Amino acid sequence: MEITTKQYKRCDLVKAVGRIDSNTAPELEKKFNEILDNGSSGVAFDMAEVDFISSRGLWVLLETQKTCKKNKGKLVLVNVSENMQQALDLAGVKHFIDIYDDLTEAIGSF
Amino acid sequence: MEITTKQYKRCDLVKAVGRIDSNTAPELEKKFNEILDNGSSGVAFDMAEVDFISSRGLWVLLETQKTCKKNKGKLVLVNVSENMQQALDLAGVKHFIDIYDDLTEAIGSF
Amino acid sequence: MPSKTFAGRFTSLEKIADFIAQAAQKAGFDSKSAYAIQLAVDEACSNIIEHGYAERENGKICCNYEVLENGLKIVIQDWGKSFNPNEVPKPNFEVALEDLKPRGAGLYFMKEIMDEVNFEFDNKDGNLLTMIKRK
Amino acid sequence: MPSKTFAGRFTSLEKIADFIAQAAQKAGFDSKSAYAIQLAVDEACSNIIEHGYAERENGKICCNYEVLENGLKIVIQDWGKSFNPNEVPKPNFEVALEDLKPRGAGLYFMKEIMDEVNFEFDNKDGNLLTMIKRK
Ligand SMILES: Nc1ncnc2c1ncn2[C@@H]1O[C@H](COP(=O)(O)OP(=O)(O)O)[C@@H](O)[C@H]1O
Ligand SMILES: Nc1ncnc2c1ncn2[C@@H]1O[C@H](COP(=O)(O)OP(=O)(O)O)[C@@H](O)[C@H]1O
Repeated sequence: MEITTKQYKRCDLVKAVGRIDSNTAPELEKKFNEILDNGSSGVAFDMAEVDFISSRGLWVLLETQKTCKKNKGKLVLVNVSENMQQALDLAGVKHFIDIYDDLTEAIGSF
Repeated sequence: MEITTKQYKRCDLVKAVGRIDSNTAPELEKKFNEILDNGSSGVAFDMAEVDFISSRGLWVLLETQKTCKKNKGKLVLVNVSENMQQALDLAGVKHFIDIYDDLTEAIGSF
Repeated sequence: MPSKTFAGRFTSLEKIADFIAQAAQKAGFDSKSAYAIQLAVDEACSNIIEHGYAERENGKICCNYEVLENGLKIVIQDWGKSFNPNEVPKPNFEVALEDLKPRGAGLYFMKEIMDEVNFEFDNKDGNLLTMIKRK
Repeated sequence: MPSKTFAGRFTSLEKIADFIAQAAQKAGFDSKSAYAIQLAVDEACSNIIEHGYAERENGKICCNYEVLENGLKIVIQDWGKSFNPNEVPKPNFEVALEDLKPRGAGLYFMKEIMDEVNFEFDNKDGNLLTMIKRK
């Protein structure tokens, strides 16, 4: 998995490429924690090039959201493909994390 | 000229299609003023489909920026083609208004 | 029955997914179902590595599949710790965010996705997890 | 000399631009220069309509052009008020935003874009503005 980040005025954009499974989820978790430790509490996660996410990956998203909310911010998801959506639906992720179709909408929501 | 608008959390996006000349600039001016009268002071102007702008149009942008700044906000431009850039350069617009290449960057700057 | 053996490590999960993707394709599943099947198998194998082998480095996971007339049967074999799947509670996602417990979705995903999920432990062939997805 | 007459109204500006775009293309200008020429002519005609005819509805603007060996000559004819272009101060863009005066860029743009800009007033053919753009 490759992870890139970009800072906007009110949020950090994180983009991952590849699989988020038990092998790679810790990397993603580390990246989110770095961002949150730096004082940000607004994170947009671009899933356009994520091609797999397991429950281990979903927990990383949900735990990240917990911390963001605690700090009066939020995590949002963007570019969630139909396959990823299936996994997200199994855990009812949409009840906890807003999902945007469009990057500009996601960034513009902060 | 057609004008569409869209609200993001921290700014309004205005998109114009067509020519901004002495004939049409007043419409654009009216739209900007409406937005500013509604209490917004953050405006992104998407010029991707503007195919002409005269000095009359540039003054609308500069006057809009004056009001935005007075209200602690800003106007930014996005998707300025090479032709539009020529006109902007003649009046040194870049000294007064930030120009972004990418809509997400523009929205993310508010 | 096509079969392939993998090292019981998290780095094998991607290779296992590729093997299962082939199986799902041979069985004629569409891309969405094929994805779901990979997810179920990933959860199963993640559990074997994490819990069954407790992340010891020398376990093996053997994946077998059989294309059925109307679906796909997958058998996953390991030689790690056994457990009682009936004692695993269903995760509750209908709680407030702060009350979510970050664990316990794997088995649930497997059961939601597959039409049959059956564990047999400690027989002479190790632990066998048989999952069937029908079309 | 190709020539076309337009009503002296702001709604003519787009049609004038189309006519000038053709001229620039015939003269072999690239798209960027063609755009600049249209801008200069738009500024000239906007001024005629706004100041020369003071937005009266019955003025005419006649646009003529000649493809030169190394460029394009445009002559714009009107029968409105005359003015002294030498008395128009150069606009100052090197000020703070709040000190910018929202007027007085048209003539400056014309001169910046075109290689020659020449006004003749009140001769028997009305006012003539001759502009030349060389390659
Ligand atoms: N292959 C296995 N070997 C041993 N224990 C397992 C195995 N699979 C699951 N378990 C037990 O069942 C529990 C629930 O598993 P699961 O639903 O996948 O959630 P998680 O792995 O996130 O805890 C695990 O915490 C573990 O105690
Ligand atoms: N065709 C014209 N007829 C009469 N007055 C003109 C004409 N063109 C320009 N002017 C005068 O010159 C001034 C400067 O013109 P210009 O540089 O185009 O700026 P603007 O039109 O924005 O004021 C005008 O305000 C007007 O007084």
